[in-house]
Amino acid sequence: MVELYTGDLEIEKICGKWYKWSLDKNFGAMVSFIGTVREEKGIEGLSFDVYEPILQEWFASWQKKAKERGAVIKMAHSIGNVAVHSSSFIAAVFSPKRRVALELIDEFVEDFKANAPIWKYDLKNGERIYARDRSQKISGSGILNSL
Amino acid sequence: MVELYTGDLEIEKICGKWYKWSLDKNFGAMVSFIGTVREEKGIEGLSFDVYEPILQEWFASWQKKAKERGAVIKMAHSIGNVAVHSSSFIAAVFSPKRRVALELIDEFVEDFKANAPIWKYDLKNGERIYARDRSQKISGSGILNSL
Amino acid sequence: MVRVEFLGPIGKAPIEVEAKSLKDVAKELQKDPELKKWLEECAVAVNDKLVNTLDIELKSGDKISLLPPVCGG
Amino acid sequence: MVRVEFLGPIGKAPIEVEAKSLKDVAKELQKDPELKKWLEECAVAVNDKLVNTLDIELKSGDKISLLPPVCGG
Repeated sequence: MVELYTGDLEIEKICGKWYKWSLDKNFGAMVSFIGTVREEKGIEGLSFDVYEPILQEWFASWQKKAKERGAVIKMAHSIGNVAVHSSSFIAAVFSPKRRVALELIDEFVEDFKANAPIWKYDLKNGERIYARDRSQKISGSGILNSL
Repeated sequence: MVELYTGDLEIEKICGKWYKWSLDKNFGAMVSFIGTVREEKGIEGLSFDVYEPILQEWFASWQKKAKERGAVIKMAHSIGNVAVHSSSFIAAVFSPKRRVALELIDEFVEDFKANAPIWKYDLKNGERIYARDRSQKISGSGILNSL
Repeated sequence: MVRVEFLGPIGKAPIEVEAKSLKDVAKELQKDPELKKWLEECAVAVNDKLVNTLDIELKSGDKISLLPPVCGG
Repeated sequence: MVRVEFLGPIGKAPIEVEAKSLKDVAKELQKDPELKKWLEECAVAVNDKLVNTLDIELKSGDKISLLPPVCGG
């Protein structure tokens, strides 16, 4: 299950919890990715909408892929506002083999960016502005316009 | 500089310190790799010798490569004995761009395995046995035998 | 009646539509000029499963979701 | 005299060798049958810089290091 939190992520707490969980599982490698809000274009922060039913299903399909390679994936994401220089996303892959962990984190993060049902907004002067130009169409988009 | 510690690494402390350091540097992505000693073949743990002068120079050359891509690398490693289910290695890449971070951590960890001057021993029945079969020749090996 | 939900930035309240297939839903939504730009860009889920075709029969109570372009992380 | 150090698992104390080049060092080390297997596998550093050739002149006080196969992490 994806862990969802309102506001920014307490990275040290989440990461510490996952690390401790992993220690007696005999994984040799843990690779983690942390996403932190950058200060740019005068934004105060970012804000996120998440559609949980499809997100959890998307994540479950990745967990299945990971399991087939002897690995486990964990992920946490923010809902709502996250200030500049705070973190909104963390994912980690645990695996007996380092190659599997390094390859999976890359594939997982790229697919997350392309297909996870999460919408991003810039926070500017208190307004919430959809980050359309940085967003990607989910595969299969446009069918409602195809008649 | 590589951070070297006697015995196993306090991962949460090191990782927390690096994460806090990074927050106001405007990196969007932090990708980290943690290596933990697996229980296998009845070992009690692993032990490491490190040759620091060449290790630091090797690391400095990677820091230079990272800098050219707008990134920073950090690394810590154990010296001496590390028990099963404890960690001996952590590396992290910080970058404004996620692709740079994901690619650099992979290249860095693979080159680390192939060329960092660190020697690994199995700890078995209190003995220290060189892990020759898992070790790799540094590039350029064998020249002393080439006359 | 099926329920149509507009996720994320579309910012439109859910509507109920009379439809026997996803094609019927598409026809209905195309009548709304404000939705025009979203229809081009949105993925579609039926009962929280993403679908790739309009050839899907619907029954009363089904949930259709429109998912605009995403950007997590 | 140059100093030759045997790193990691070689487990041999450093020695002093009379040598004007790395080639001289190689000839000297090849006389020791116990080093034979290590010479095939070891990389070589002169004053902590890895080198790829024996065509290197040495001066008194230089440090030669033998680095056997590595496995960090």
